[in-house]
Amino acid sequence: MRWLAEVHVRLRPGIADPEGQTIAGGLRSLGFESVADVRAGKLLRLTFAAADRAAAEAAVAQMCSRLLANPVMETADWELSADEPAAVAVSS
Amino acid sequence: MRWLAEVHVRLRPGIADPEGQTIAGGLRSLGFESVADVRAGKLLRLTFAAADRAAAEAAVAQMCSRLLANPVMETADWELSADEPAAVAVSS
Amino acid sequence: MSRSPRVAVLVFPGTWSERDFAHVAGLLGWEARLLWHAELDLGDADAVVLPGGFAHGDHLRTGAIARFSPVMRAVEAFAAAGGPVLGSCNGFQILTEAGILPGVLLRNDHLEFRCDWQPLRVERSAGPWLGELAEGETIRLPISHGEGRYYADDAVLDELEATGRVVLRYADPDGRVVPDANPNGSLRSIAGIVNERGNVLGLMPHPERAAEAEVGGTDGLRILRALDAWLVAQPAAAERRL
Amino acid sequence: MARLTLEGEPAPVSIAAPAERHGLTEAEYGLVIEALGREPNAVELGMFGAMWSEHCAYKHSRPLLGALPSVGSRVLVGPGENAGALDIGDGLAVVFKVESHNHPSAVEPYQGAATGVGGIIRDIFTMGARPIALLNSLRFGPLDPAEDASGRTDEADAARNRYLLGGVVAGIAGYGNCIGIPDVGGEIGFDATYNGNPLVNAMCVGIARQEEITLARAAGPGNALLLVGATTGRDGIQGASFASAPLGEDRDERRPAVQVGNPFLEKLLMEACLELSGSPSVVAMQDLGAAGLTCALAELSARGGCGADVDLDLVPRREAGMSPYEVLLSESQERMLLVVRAGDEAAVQAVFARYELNAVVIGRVIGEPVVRAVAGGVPVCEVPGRALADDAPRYTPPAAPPHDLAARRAERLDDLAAEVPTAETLLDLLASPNVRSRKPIWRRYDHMNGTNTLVGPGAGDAALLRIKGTSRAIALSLDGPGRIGALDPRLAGTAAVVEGALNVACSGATPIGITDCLNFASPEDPAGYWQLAEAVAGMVDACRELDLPIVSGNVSLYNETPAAPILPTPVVGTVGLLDDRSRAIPMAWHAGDEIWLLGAPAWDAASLAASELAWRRGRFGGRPALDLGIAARVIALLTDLAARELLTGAHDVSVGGPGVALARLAIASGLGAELSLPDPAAQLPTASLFGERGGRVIIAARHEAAARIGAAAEASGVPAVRLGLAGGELLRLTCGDARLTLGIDQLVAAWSTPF
Ligand SMILES: Nc1ncnc2c1ncn2[C@@H]1O[C@H](COP(=O)(O)OP(=O)(O)O)[C@@H](O)[C@H]1O
Ligand SMILES: [Mg+2]
Repeated sequence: MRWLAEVHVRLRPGIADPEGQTIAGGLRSLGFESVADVRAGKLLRLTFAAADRAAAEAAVAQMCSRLLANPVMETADWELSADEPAAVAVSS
Repeated sequence: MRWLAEVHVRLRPGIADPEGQTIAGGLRSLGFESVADVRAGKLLRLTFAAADRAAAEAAVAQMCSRLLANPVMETADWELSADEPAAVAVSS
Repeated sequence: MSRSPRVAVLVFPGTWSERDFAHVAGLLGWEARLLWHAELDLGDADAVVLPGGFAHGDHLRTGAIARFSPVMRAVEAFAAAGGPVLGSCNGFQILTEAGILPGVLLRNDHLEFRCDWQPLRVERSAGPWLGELAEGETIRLPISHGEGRYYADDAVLDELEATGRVVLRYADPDGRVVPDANPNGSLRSIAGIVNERGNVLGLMPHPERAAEAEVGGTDGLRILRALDAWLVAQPAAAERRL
Repeated sequence: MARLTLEGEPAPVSIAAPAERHGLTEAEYGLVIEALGREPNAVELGMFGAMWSEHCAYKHSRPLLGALPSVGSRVLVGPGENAGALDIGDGLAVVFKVESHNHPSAVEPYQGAATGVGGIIRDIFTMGARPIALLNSLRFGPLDPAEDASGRTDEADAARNRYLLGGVVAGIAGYGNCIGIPDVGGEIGFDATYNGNPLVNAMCVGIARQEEITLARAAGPGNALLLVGATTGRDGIQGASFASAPLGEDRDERRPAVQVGNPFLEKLLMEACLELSGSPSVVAMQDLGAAGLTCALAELSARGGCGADVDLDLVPRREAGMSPYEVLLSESQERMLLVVRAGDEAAVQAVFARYELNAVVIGRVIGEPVVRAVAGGVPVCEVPGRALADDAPRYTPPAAPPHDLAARRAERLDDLAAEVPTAETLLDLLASPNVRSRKPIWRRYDHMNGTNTLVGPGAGDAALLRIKGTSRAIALSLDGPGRIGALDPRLAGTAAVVEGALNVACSGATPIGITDCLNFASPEDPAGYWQLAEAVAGMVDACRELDLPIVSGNVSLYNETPAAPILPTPVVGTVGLLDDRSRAIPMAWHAGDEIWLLGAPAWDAASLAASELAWRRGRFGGRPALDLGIAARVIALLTDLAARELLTGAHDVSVGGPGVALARLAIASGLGAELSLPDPAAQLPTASLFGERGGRVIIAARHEAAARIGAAAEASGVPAVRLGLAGGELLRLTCGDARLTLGIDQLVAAWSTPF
């Protein structure tokens, strides 16, 4: 069956994030002074097939560790859900 | 009080996503042949202050429409949560 | 070794400076071979160059997908056996993603692409690529990148320093390593490093763009030309077959 | 023939509403029926709507363009192909063209600019030439209301303009840097008329072996039509008609889906196509741009005098459920159509396969001169290629100068001209957005890739690139005429050509040909059409006088917002040839050099008309002028002096006049000078120092050469005045009572004002 994984790739805490800082600055200058911090990361929406949830979980875990995140500076977490045909049409 | 918003910035359906295509190709060539599609987006983690949840919701909605997402190509959705001091430490 | 060096210049989908390396190889009288990333075998190469460019469009992360190219297995073995490897710009990024060199190259701190001539302080003058440079001298090479901010954790950085593996630092025209001279926010102003054995050099600048006075300088030629002398001093290198 | 109908499509239409929808007038709809001998079906109507749009059909400009000289001994390929080509010797050709992407950049600046660059690069390698350089010419509204003396820019406009500038520059950098073609030059200008309607003109230059030049002409019935590159999505449908109407408030509904550029894919496409150029298996190549597959099929057929028969089901899709209409009109980027010799399909496909690119045979060339497509086995269109590509109506609408032009031209600037300027006057000009250093912008472009760049951005009036394997170099410039168009569009056309030629001549090269991009407002407004016609006439004047062919170009009309039409903006790309690049001339002077000004004297108030100084003072009138005959002689003289190695430096006089030109030389050389303008200049010091009359150049020479330069100038009828000597820490300018003394550091500080 088809699965949808929303993978969040985040910069490790403590690593400088100039993009996040720039966005925070932009927000403050637009009047959102209460913005204390912004961290920028990647959002990857994967559509793929796997026999069952366990297999799907394992696949995503592997995709993250092998390619999607670089452990030197990133971490990854994700949400997995069974994929509706409708969603496929949209995503493709 | 302090709030944490995880903003997901996504390309609108139908807009070409070269990065997503490349990542999908990369995953397939790594042996994850079942990957049908990848869409790449941004993950923005905002820490900010607002009086209550309603005010926080309104602020995020405005930040998205005014800066975080480019309406011509992107949409934004988010999850809002009250921010624990601990989380702040991590995020900053 | 009397014959001219045989150099394999790798070509990944989206890299471009292989063409400029090939041009300089011509000036040096090298036998340069452009090798497509899908190849499995480096042949009888004496040295390997990973060029600059945007392999796979720099999508996901620079070098993230290219590191899995079939040819990279041969490069790993070649490097491990002490063969001379040079990775410039995108080539450096690929070497770090592949774990052949430590650390990673992140987006420039000012978030902009930057193309300019950049003074560099030479911290070490040994090995296949640095032999013609003098320790402490200031050279000029072009930089041209959007993601050149070198990052590694403190332990790694300290070890690099302690073992003399930081070979090039961004500097001002007088060779002073000062924050204002750092074009991308690299930690400790690192522009180039080598591996433990010193046979693998990764640097963000483009030596192949500084090989003729006509185009602005020749310090890059001194880096690439050093290979000839080094190979002569290493009979083993000529025999090496992988 | 029987009228076509098809499933999944609206039933065949009759007149009005749908015709409206595709931007065709009822009269044009009538012409469509004539061309077909029947009513078009919905798909065919869409094809005509796109192909007969101003953007594709040049309905209002083609009659004018016909007057542009396009022949010459070096011309290998003139207008009509994807790009023009000139003979540069050694069996090589320089292939070049400029194209606009104004409307898409107004909507989404990053992708608009990026896909503009991608499109012009495709035009070059489609010809079998390897692209070696990019240039770009940009126009934006003011970035700061305080910079707009006309008071038409508020903070909201300025904020939008800053956003557009940032996005456009990032888009140009993003595409060019990734694909690996150096961006070596161009220009940026600011004026309130570009508020909300920026101009993004991109030029690409390539080098080809003459025998490998590939044309876009289908031939040989039975040959395969190979669609290569990106998959097809709903991108940019109706982009052509979008670019053929003003940017209105209703922008949003009419807006086609934003096209996203993929420079990585185009890099692979480029390498594969170049590997095939010159191969007998490839009969023709055509990129897919405006109006997508429809335009490519129509142009290939029309140019080749044959036809095409394609099966749309074979087109690789990115999106599900696309209609035949959408497939035929999609403007998805990074696609090419090749005509491949029957039997060689597999061999050609193998090349693309190595680069991991789609390459699908979607149909065949046919003898009958029609474009025919089937979908799901059902015919969806059958249209004569010529009807689509060539038979759009041509219009010569009424033309009339803007009602207020006479009044504006009558304005006298004598008071301004007579003012005694100070050092502050010069520093203020140096810091102006239209003058200040562009380095913050061009350092974001890779300008060294390919190691051919001898003179890059900021270092000269023209970029200079070596041709490896020869002693030659080519000089490149992309330039517009500033604000002259506001007061005299005809002169603007002339001045644009003159400035381009002068720019390349300043590097010692001989101008050999040009490409042009005509950015104008609506031709349906008599003033708009008059401006276009005048500018073209002015370009014709200059091309004749300078004996320069125009081998390619582009027209972008309807550049206006509800607020205002843009300044008439003809942009000219000039190519110069330097046979012996060791004789190139730098933009610099050296201690002890004699400094001269060559060209028609301009010591009169009118020389301030349309100048940066006048604009900054809110003086928008006057009568600009230019002596074309003398300008032509100056250009010839420069080339001659360079060849005789009599010059140590040169720089043309443009924005900011002689004052700014001299300051720029001092900055570039890090060296001052002691200079004074001749007596006739003394009465009107502001006009003499900061007037912008074209066709003038500052030269530097060793003392020993000065005499021979004077003689050569005299012999060729070029007025020449000696201004003084270079040297010292200070730039000293004297003109009558005006005595300006500035330190190099002062000049640098003002000129380095950030954006
Ligand atoms: N202003 C102009 N001057 C000269 N030639 C022009 C001009 N505008 C367009 N052309 C020529 O008309 C042809 C069609 O132009 P265009 O539609 O921009 O080409 P493309 O289909 O490659 O985008 C090209 O050969 C182009 O060089
Ligand atoms: Mg074209």
